[in-house]
Amino acid sequence: MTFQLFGIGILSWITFLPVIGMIIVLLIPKEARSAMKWTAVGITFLQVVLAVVIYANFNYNLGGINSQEGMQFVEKAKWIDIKSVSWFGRVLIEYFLGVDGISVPMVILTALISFIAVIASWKIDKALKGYMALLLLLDTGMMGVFVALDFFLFYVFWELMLLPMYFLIGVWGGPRREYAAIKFFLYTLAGSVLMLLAMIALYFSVTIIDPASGEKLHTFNLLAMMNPANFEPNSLLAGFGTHMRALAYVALFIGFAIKVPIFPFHTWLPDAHVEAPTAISVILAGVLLKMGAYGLIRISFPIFPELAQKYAFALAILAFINIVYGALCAMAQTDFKKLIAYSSVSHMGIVLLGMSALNTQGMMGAVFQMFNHGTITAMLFLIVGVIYDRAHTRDLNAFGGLALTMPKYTGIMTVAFFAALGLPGLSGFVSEAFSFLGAFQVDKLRVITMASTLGIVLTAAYMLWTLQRVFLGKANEKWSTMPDVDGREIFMLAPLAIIILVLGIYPSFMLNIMTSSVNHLVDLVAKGGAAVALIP
Amino acid sequence: MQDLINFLQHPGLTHFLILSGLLFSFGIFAILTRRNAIMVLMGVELVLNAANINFVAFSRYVTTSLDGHVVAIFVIILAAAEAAIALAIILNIYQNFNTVNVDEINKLKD
Amino acid sequence: MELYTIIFYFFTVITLGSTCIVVFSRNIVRAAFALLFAFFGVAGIYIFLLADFIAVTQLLIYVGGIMVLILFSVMLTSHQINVDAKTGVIQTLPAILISACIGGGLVWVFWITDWKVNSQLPIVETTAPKIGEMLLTKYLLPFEVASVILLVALIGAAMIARREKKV
Amino acid sequence: MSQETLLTLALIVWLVPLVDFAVLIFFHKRLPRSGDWLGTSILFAALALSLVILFTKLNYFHDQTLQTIFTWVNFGNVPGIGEMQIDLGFMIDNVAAIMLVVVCIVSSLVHLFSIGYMKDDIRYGRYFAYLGLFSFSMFGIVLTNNLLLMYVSWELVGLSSYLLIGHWFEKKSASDAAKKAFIVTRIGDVGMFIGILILFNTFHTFTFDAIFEAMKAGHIPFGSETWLTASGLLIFCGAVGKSAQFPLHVWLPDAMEGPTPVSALIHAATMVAAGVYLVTRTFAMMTAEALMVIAYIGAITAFISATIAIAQNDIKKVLAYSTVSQLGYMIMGLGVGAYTAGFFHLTTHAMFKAGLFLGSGSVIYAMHNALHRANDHNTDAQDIRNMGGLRTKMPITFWTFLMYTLAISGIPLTSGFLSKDEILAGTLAFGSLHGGWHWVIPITGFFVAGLTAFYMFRLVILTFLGEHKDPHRIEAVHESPWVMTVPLVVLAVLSFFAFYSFNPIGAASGWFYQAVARPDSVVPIAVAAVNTEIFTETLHHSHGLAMLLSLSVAGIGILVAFTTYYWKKINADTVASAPVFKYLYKFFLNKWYFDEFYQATFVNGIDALAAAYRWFDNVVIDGIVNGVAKWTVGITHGVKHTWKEGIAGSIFYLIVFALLSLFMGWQVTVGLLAGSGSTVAMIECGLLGLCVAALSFFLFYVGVGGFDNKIIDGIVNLVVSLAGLLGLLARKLQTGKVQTYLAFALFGVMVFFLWFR
Repeated sequence: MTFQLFGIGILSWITFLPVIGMIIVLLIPKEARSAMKWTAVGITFLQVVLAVVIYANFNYNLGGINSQEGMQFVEKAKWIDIKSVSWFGRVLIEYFLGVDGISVPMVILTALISFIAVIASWKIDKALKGYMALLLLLDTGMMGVFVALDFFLFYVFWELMLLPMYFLIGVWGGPRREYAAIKFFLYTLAGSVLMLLAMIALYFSVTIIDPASGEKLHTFNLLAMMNPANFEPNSLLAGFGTHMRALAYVALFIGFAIKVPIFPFHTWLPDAHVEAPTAISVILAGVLLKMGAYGLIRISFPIFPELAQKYAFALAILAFINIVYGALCAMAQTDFKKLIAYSSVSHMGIVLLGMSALNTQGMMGAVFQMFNHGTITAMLFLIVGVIYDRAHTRDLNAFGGLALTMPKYTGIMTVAFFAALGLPGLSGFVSEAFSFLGAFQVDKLRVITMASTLGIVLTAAYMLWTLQRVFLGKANEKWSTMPDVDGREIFMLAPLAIIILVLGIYPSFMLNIMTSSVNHLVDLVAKGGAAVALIP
Repeated sequence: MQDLINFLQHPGLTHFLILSGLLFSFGIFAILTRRNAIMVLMGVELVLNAANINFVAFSRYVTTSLDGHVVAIFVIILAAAEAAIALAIILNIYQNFNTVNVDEINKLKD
Repeated sequence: MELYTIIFYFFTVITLGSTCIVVFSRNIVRAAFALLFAFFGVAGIYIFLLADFIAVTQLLIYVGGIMVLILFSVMLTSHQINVDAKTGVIQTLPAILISACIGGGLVWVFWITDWKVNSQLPIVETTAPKIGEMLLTKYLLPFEVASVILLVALIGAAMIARREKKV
Repeated sequence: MSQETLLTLALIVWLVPLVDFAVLIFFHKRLPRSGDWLGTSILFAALALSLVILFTKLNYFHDQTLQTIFTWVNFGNVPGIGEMQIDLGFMIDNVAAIMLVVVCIVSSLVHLFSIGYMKDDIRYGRYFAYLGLFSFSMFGIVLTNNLLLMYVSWELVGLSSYLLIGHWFEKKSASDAAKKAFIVTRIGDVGMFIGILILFNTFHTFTFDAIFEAMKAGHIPFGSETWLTASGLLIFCGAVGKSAQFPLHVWLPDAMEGPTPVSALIHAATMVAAGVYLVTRTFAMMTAEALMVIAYIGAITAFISATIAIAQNDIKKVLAYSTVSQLGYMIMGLGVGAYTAGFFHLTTHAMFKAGLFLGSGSVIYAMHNALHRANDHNTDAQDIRNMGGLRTKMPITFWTFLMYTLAISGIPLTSGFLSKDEILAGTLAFGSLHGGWHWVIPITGFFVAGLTAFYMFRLVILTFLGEHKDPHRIEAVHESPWVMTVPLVVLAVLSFFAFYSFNPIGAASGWFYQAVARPDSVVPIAVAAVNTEIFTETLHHSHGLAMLLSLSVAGIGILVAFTTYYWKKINADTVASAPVFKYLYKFFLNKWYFDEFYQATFVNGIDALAAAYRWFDNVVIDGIVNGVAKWTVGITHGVKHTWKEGIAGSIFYLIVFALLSLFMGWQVTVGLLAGSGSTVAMIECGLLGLCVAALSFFLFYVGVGGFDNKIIDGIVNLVVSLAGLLGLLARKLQTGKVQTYLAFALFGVMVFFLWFR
């Protein structure tokens, strides 16, 4: 069974569907506001359907990572082919899409979060057309990052996502939106520049034989970059563990670290979150943060396996800082959104910790935590959005006793909060536990892992404290007439809650997808590390 | 004399070059002497054409590659842009000073 | 004399003749129309140089575009076409000197230089595809820059021209 | 009945409360009576099933462990390890079957009791839903055969406890208590989690059986016995949190903010006993050292909380500290090696302590109603100083309460006597086996037994006997409705010895002791505790002595209580204000100042740290970011004054320079020496880089700050003036006409032509 429609593969459809939606939205007259919304809803819903199709037809036995045969739903075509460019020969860039067990969860997450974000933007008043168009464009960028297997394409999508985000924060955001938007933009751009450098260095180091013409070509193909044999001898990044490679790895790492965000590159996050409209916060936390970690897993680790091992300890230390520092910062916040933004920092630390373990449990925990953090934090931001819509304030101390006036809301929120603090039975626990499990397995990370478990207590502390401040206690007269959640809000929160619950009880629905790929990746990195051990 | 006749009978590179040289000096003359700004502009166009002929001629007779052609195209592009801008400026000047005579616009002196 | 030579001189005469009218005519409208012929002549010269694409471009852009522009502005800037269509000249003597020097110098240089002429005819029959390829490979950057310049010029021209006169 | 059927029944018992929870939480408003009948009947059905399970298990599968396993997560072919998966499952052994019945009994009775007690509560339906959730989670703890599911259920009971303590969340104290309970127990849970990590890391499995088998085969964590002890103690941390052992006991008394039936169910009988249950489950892997620590923790807890209990006036607080104390007892019992006794005490204690709480609930309910009718909102319905003489008004409550008190004090013919006696005998055996300082444990045990008898009888006397202070109020006090008294009676009956052993002075011959045998230690012999045979032998010798001693201390305790509070021979207030006792009393009344100490150190410490980090994030990191931005903007605008605004940016640049130089120095050095890695050279290069950085910073500082104004500006001004001068000269040549300039330009071109010809 081939997954094509009009000769175009399913991954292209899922990636570019929002662009079609964007064009439709742009063509709709200004007055037809509901038509625009429904178009966006329809398009993103189709995307969700496609994601489900991918999920349902995914072959669990294929590993992917560095072999094209292991990739699924592959689409490959010549994209840019310039016969001779004066100073560096023929350039052949491929349009190369494919998914494996690491990208599928992210694809599903992106589709889901985009869909929910559109629903969450129902009450946008200002320039709805532009908003929806940008949101859909952003969707394409995000999806593209997760399906691209060509570095150049990856980079294009990576940058593509940046612009809509800038405008979405800068135009539709809160009072300090310009500052936040520029901060976000510059931070990310700085990361991109480093990534670009590493990308170009890789390009000039890797050659493959073009099967069509038989000539030796440089390539942006990520899978080719993962094979050490493809590195041209004496090229910039040839060999194992050389200093140039270390530099490239660090450059790439910083590029991704800014997106994750890893301490000390994290300060754009609270600002961006606080100023962004709800739906954008949801996307920011739900998907964008995952791109950094995904980049590390998809690009940095397999291409530089020996350095991934060498710097695993440093990564774990950063993870520890993220976990504890984020949690403590969250504890000191009085702004609801800022608190959750810092909790994201803390939770992404767990992803990093799992990754730094470089073993199956840890890596699986990391990828799964990426997914879970996407759903849980999305839910948290939606919840803040709901309350902000009604009260127009996010000051934690201004509330109190909301459980009395908004019982349904409190119920849903309790699920989200407890998922965030890693309550067993909800998905957050499984991934956290696996990350810790994996990191603990590694001798030199053991102490850090133990120290990081401090984060578990701190998270519980600030989450429950927030819960108490906002929902428990005496009802604040000011909010006594606040309506409970309406149907639309339940509709956007319920799917997330159900996913959180189901994956918490039986995580294998998601873990089975990853198993082969994660094992393959771990094996690859381990072998890379072993190879460097052989070098005297 | 025979040389000259022979030369005239067989048009080659030099012919084109000389043609372009003449065109160029005519253009310069127009630029330097005409009072009307539009006429000045015409002179500029002539100069650019002269240069273009040179490019194409060398491309034809010396290198046989087409680089000269490409450059000529760029020149044409620039000429078009320059004409548009210049004419817009002229219109603007006309609106401000109510004249297009360049010699009357001597604000630079002050 | 071969036909080739005759036609060459024909175009040369058209070009230089019209140029003279452009340069020396006092009537601006006449000068503009003469310029049209001058451009046409140059297009012919291009054909002699086997530059078919350039020739066509010349016709399209100069004859079709720039000329129209010039004519328009002539009409827009003359109070009444009949009355003030003639324009004066300035600093004639130094100008004659300088342009004569430059023209003479150029012709002299062209004449005395021993050009290394490649006697073979270029193999390319139609230049357009080759030029297109070059534009997108070797000259990609200038090409892009040029396109940006055109865009800027377009917007800039519109901006400048539509600015209201300040009282 | 086959094994499969039995397991299926257990599964049903486990899952029906979940169904109960799900139905009630969503639909309680649409069900008649908010669905209380649903929860109660489900729990009674579960009770029936659990009795069937216990009966079948003891009669047909007495020495077997029934297990079922399924794969929860499959890690596939893990590099370096091979196929790996996480199996979860259930098991029913005798301990689990007994515990299941205990939980079912208490839970179902509490459901019944709550129908009366919680009547007219605004969140009546949700209350029953949470009870269902709790029962589900508790059954999970009981039935699991692996550490992971244990941990999952462990946290879930924590959640239900949180929700139920915070049931009246409008009260700040209630929501505070709920939060405190969750966080404090979580601290213990983290320890348990690390313990689990260690075990999984070593054995790649979570199931008890597999772990114990591997240990028996000599496979221990990291091949070190210290790690083995550590893992055991870390697992025990979970028990410390949940069972409110010192030093994490502070949450349990606060948890009394929840409704009283909840206190009976969760904070007296079942959840807090889960810690003890956990220790029984992992008993086999505890080394001698670990057990020693456990015993001491238990003894300390028992002692501290008993001393606190004698000074409390809130009826529930007294019972809470009594619970902590009794839990300490159980833990101590397990620690000294009296495995069966510890678990036995858990069972008997569950009955009579649940009864005590329900009885106190009945009293509070009656007092509350009486006060409510008298329109008195100032008097505390839970303060025993406001009570007295309730015996005549509430006979059923009084007699059942007395029964429980006798049981907890260890009076013969009660279940408490049997179990307590066994523990005390165990401590004596422990003392005689270890000798020396370790006699502290039995001494503490007996001392606490005396204290228990004293404060429990103090409670009974002050509450039920004597005269009531306000004669009008006593008239308004009535016995509680039958839904509340029936559970009291049932539990009182269950506090008789006959249910556990037909011999009123020795439990060892009863079915319970037959069913629950101490498991063999699986740890290496060198670090194992005294083995079962020797221990039992010693225990036999000390049994008589223990009984005698415990009876006498209990008698003394009761006697003192009666002398003081009933016959009033001793004035309690005088004693409390006597010079020696004054401070001691205050110390006990304030619970040894634990809360204050934790508040001052950990809570405030974390708060301060959080505030500091927030400041760091906002000022330093963001300051650097903004400083860099400002600095960069400043550079483009002209550098004057910017260094002051961008001081953080400058410092950042300095640091970046320094780090870069260090890094480059290191890279270069390593590169130059081709990996021989001379440290000296590396440091030299680094220092060089640092110097460069400092120099550049200095230049930056001076250049932007001072240097700039004088010299650079001077040069700039000079150039400007020169240009102006030249301009004046050139002006002569100006006509203002464009073409003139062009002519000049062309002239220049010609000159160049000639020049370069």
